[in-house]
Amino acid sequence: MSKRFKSILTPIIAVLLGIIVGTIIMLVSGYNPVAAFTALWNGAFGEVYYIGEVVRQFTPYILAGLAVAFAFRVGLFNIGVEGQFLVGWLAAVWVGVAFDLPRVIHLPLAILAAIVAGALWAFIPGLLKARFRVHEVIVTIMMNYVALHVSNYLIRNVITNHGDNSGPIHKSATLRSPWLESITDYSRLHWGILLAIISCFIMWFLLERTTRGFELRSVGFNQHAAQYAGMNVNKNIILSMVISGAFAGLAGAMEGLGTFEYAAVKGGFSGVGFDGIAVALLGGNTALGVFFSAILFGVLKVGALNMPLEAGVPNELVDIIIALIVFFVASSYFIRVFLDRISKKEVK
Amino acid sequence: MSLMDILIILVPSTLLWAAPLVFTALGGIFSERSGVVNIGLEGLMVIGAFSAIVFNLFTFDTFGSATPWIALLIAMAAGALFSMLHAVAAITFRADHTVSGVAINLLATGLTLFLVKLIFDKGETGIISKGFSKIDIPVLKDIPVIGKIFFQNTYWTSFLAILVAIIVWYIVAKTPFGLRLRSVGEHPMAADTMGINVTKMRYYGVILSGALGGLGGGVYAQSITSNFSHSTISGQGFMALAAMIFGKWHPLGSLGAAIFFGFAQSISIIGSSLPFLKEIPNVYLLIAPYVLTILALTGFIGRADAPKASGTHYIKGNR
Amino acid sequence: MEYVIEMLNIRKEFNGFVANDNITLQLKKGEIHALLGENGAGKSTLMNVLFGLYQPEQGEIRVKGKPVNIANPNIANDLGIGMVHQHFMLVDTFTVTENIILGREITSAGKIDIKKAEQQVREISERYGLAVDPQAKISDITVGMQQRVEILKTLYRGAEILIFDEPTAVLTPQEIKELIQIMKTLIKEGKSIILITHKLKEIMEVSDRCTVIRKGKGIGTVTVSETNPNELASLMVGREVVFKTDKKEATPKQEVLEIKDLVVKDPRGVTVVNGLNLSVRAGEIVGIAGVDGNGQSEFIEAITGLRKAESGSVKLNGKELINHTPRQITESGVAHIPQDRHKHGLVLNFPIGENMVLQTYNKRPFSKNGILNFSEIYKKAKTLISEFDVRTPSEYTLARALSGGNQQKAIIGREIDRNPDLLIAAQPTRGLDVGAIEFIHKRLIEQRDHGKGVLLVSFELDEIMNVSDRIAVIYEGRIVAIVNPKETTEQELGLLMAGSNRKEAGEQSHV
Amino acid sequence: ACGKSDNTTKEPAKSGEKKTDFSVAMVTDVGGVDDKSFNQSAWEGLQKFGKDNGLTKGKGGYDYLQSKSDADYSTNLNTLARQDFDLVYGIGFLMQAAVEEIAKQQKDSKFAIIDAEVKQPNVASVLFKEQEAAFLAGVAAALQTKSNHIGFIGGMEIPVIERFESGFLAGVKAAKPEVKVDVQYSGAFDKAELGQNIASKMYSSGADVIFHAAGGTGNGLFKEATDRKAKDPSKEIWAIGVDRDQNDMGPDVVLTSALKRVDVAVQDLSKKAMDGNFPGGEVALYGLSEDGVGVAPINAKADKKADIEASIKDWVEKIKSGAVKVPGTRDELKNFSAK
Ligand SMILES: Nc1ncnc2c1ncn2[C@@H]1O[C@H](COP(=O)(O)OP(=O)(O)OP(=O)(O)O)[C@@H](O)[C@H]1O
Ligand SMILES: Nc1ncnc2c1ncn2[C@@H]1O[C@H](COP(=O)(O)OP(=O)(O)OP(=O)(O)O)[C@@H](O)[C@H]1O
Ligand SMILES: [Mg+2]
Ligand SMILES: [Mg+2]
Repeated sequence: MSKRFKSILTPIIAVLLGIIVGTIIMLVSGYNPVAAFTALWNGAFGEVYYIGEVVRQFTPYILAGLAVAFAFRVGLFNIGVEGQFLVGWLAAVWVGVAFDLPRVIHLPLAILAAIVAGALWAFIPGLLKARFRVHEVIVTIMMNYVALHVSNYLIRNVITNHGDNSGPIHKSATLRSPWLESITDYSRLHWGILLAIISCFIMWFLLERTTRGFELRSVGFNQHAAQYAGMNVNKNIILSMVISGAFAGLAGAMEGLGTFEYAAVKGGFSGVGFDGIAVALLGGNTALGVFFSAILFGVLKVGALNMPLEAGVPNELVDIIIALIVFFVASSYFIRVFLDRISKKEVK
Repeated sequence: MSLMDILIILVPSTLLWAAPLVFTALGGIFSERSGVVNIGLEGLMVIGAFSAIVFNLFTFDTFGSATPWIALLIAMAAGALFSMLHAVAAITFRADHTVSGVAINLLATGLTLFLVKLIFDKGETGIISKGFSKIDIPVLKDIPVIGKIFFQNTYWTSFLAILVAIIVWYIVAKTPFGLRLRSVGEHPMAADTMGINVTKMRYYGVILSGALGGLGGGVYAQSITSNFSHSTISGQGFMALAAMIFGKWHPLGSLGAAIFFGFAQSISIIGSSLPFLKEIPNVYLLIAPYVLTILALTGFIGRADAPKASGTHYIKGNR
Repeated sequence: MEYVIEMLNIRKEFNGFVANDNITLQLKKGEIHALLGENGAGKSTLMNVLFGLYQPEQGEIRVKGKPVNIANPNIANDLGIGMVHQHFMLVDTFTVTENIILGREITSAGKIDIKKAEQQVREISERYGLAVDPQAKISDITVGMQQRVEILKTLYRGAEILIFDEPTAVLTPQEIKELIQIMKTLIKEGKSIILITHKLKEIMEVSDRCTVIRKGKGIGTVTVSETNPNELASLMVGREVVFKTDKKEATPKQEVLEIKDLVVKDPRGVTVVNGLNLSVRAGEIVGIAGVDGNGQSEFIEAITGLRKAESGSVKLNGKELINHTPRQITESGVAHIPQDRHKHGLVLNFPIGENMVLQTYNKRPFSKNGILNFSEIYKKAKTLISEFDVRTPSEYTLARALSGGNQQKAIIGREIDRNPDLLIAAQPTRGLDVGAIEFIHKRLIEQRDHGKGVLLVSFELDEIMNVSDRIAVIYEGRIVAIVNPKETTEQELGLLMAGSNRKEAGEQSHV
Repeated sequence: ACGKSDNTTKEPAKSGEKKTDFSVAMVTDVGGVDDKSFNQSAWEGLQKFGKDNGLTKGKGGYDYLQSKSDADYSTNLNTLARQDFDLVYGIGFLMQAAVEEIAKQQKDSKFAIIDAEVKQPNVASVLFKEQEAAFLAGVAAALQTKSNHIGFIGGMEIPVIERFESGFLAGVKAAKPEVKVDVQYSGAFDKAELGQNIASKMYSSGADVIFHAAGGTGNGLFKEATDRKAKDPSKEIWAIGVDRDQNDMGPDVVLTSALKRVDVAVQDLSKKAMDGNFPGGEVALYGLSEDGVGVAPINAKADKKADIEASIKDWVEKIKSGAVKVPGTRDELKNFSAK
């Protein structure tokens, strides 16, 4: 077995193991696993509508995953993606409702607003980390709550007059298109998926191919060596948080300009930012990995919605399976040891 | 409101809010001091809250007023058991600690809600008939001024939290177990050469974090929500993580940090009744606890260093 | 013949790589037995086997004639075997006492009885002449004291057989002297010692017998009184070795580096460089001699921009550089071989090739318009690797996987290649074998001959004496004397480093 | 719990006889069907409707889908429409946009939205006059209070909750103008600790009756009230529940609850739709007159029970007759006068 083959096989085995354990749980608790997985499959791929919804679902997952992954690569743990995502969402919608411009200006402007908002929100923990060595984990957790309350306040008091919903954005700012709707039978699929794919490429290119990426990676692995080599450690810490936040803000634009086309007051977090952590880690914090793990998440999440209706299985089961997959991928050491054993036997 | 009135309200509610965070943060300390990063605290609280409530609901008839306390033991056991998953993954299977912790969080939420649906055939449990309720501490409550502020209308669990924090401090700082635990988190190879079983110590650390995280969840559910649903534990585990870091991985520091969080939360609620704060928009009060925390960190706390080997794997024979 | 330890035909593999191949080592009671070999020969591995950290694939270990199975360090401890590791096994945040008692705590009622433990530590330290402060934190004490703590750890556990793995690599001459004294005391107290060192002089001075291994194979055991350093060296390397590095007379020219009244504080805010004055000229090597902890590290960090200086002036070719950024300083023509290669010198998780452009990644041809050109980077890496004899499977291998000596050669290659006016080398040969040391010394002298200024900081007096053209003695953050290596002796230097003034030192050393 | 997926389709309905092939389903918000609030109430209504008409749970009968995030509303509504349910409910104002969008796409399906208005020919909007229920709760609170000091805990500041607040304040003012009301919003529907904290502050500062319109945050109110009562049974401590009869949350302290009979509305509307009278494009307003809102029975332990009941009866008449119009916003409240 080649090393490359093994590294592809490992996550696949992890996914299978997750599904197997999920099946066992269903059997033990008296549900019909075949029906459940059929329902899951139908709920994700059964109709072109659902395929559209799956893509729609994983679009923000890709970006949130990139946000977490990017910070990780520079040695920072951005738990604040959720908050940056919320402010990005709000900023995009704000621009979307407040102006009436030609589409070529309006849409990019709204997207830009989301990116800037997310970046600014992440700038604060970055700055505090660089300047005062304040642990970014605490600050980003706190910033999530601040984002939630502040954006609710802005929706109620600034964007609307005591309303709970911004109202729909102008059509000139939407990411959706009639054509995408028509080919997917009215799903909410939108052009954001292209932005997400481009972002994957940007992340890869930036980190692996540019001098800036070289610096960021150096800082991520060894701050002392980076300083010795003449890199500005603090600047790179702030920059990495800002870029991470920009991805998160863009993820917010996916919701604000694509999925929802509005922003409403929220009783709690959307969960996208936190799912982004799992997506990033599952994807090994690389652009390509994030892309694939986001797809997996999207399929499972959308497919799960169909399980209670079609198979009578609580959709929490899918959460369990997702958790198990993350768990097995994390523990893939034992899968690799297992594969090594097999390949050794093969040789003999 | 007079200052006295404010304190009478502020102190018990601060402690009530802080207690679950204290337990959980102390759990985090055990784990991280042994070198295993534990962001699964949230999930461990979920497990604790779930098992305490379910146990309480089913056995109240048997155990009567002792139920909540026994339920806490059950919550601890459940948390400890659940944390074994993290231990196995992060220690034996060399999983990235953060990834494994995230899996713990996802799994706990999914599994408990799944079980709630399975057991109760609906999305949340009923209300427990006996949780932790307000008490006046005998004798102490009669101390002038202090008694009224600290020992009246308060909760046993608040004092339990403070007591446990002191015990944990004692264990970590003063006993052979604590010394070994810390050595494993700082320099596992050195510990190994001194004949300390690194793997075993780390398992202990993680399992204790599970027990205390479960305790935190059990206390929260039984003293505040009285039932279990998807929203029972929503972010408290992360706040506990923050308290642990804020407290610089020190038991008493984390106690202080958790109390600070509770204080910030309570003051923002009291704030709306204070004459000079009455006019400011609600949003400022809502974000006050979080902003205060950030300011406090920036202002006087500054950098904190995690145990040196936390997040790393100890593989014998590697350097 | 009574052997306390016999390691017979030991074989140890790491994933197919044979680190120890059929090695035999027999230790007599009451002897100091040296173990000699190049970097990577397998010395530490053999000792780790003895200490129970590794399990051998083959071979037998006997303690006092009885075959034993040392499955873990606890068993080794019980058998009376103690080890002072090459890389110290100390918990930085613990006190001396805590480190010593770890795993064998003295308790009363479940609590560590720290008072009693400190008392015991004091007693042992007095008995063997190992001065330590039981209450000091490890991170606050000198390397020499840390090593005494390591020794105390073994004695506290009642070790009869002590293994010292390269104990002198990190010590100052004074500390080495003290250590040798300590070893002699230990022998007198009935202990037996295995000593690993690269320094032949030390072997000649203290040990009774010496076992030599080369590339994992046992070469043989010689009685020290019947051999000489040259024989040992050729046994070890398998060829003749030249010791004294040949060099021409220096022809110093203009001043490259001029430091005036430099003041620097350490992280705790203590002033450790206190009005230091020094100049280095083009075409000369200035060696800084001094006992560790006299401000050397902070001094180097300050002039390379890694640490803020409080006041003073640092001029390179007449241009003021004080408190400039590391990049500005590098780009004005300073190269720096850092003291801690793992902390500062390398990004261990990068391929060695990318480490070769750690400072120059943003310059042409490695980067164009902000985009890296990997083929140029690896082309450069390849040249440097062959030019500086860095032994690595390929330029894509992670720096982490290289041995210390090869990591060091890579750093030196990178720094010299930048063609600096001033080369600062801090502890460039620490922990390296004679072959590697020889190579590095040659390179430093070559730089000098090309008209560069070289500033060498080392705790190794031999190195300072051999390589430098001028020696500046640093004491308590100041240069207290400048001497000519040809006109001084080790004794005189040693005394100067200990703080006596020039005149006294001169007189005393001639008595 | 074995064979769950089967008994939905195979087992024949126990109660009632299958009279119709009408089918109806609902999409809950993130709270799920057991939020002890309007999702639960709606589901109860749907179940009752189903049983009364001999429907079975599942496809072709009655069912629900739970949303796990805001993004799921649309998918869930669409799924149900695609599964050919005749009528699909979106429960909660959060679903407004999603219902509007799906209704436009699935023109042949019928939809209903609770708590919001969607102007589409195939959507019936169900709104409640929460202020009327809250008004009665306010009357009860004002009559029961001994300290002339009561409290209101809101969840998030959104129009529905504003209706509760305005109605409640109006009720208090109408019954006993001198009573002081503390109003505080927790900013969340799921933070019991905030509810408890706010309740504690209000009780400590002298309030003896507190009304909440804060979902799960309200759990904290009941916890605090029960605790205080248990500690000192002689104390006047009352809490008022919301949406459904929350007496079970604290039998000793729940004075009454402001009811919002989503179940009634759901049954009513489903019946209409089944009979071919679906009020598409219209707003169905449920107030006291329609039995859509009301108050739960007054706690028997309340000493003012009789007074309260009498007074409430009185006010119900006045409201039903239109003599009193209960304010639904803060602005209307300013101009409100009961006389
Ligand atoms: N943990 C390990 N895994 C794999 N290979 C190892 C390991 N430890 C040592 N080796 C291999 O064994 C060889 C011997 O290493 P060892 O550390 O014993 O050398 P040494 O003689 O102590 O060298 P030095 O003088 O540098 O201390 C090394 O060259 C290395 O290739
Ligand atoms: N875990 C490991 N796996 C594989 N090889 C290893 C491992 N640890 C060490 N080695 C190998 O051991 C060799 C020597 O390493 P070692 O650290 O002993 O070098 P060294 O010269 O003693 O370095 P230092 O001066 O830093 O002590 C290297 O070639 C490296 O490849
Ligand atoms: Mg060695
Ligand atoms: Mg070495």
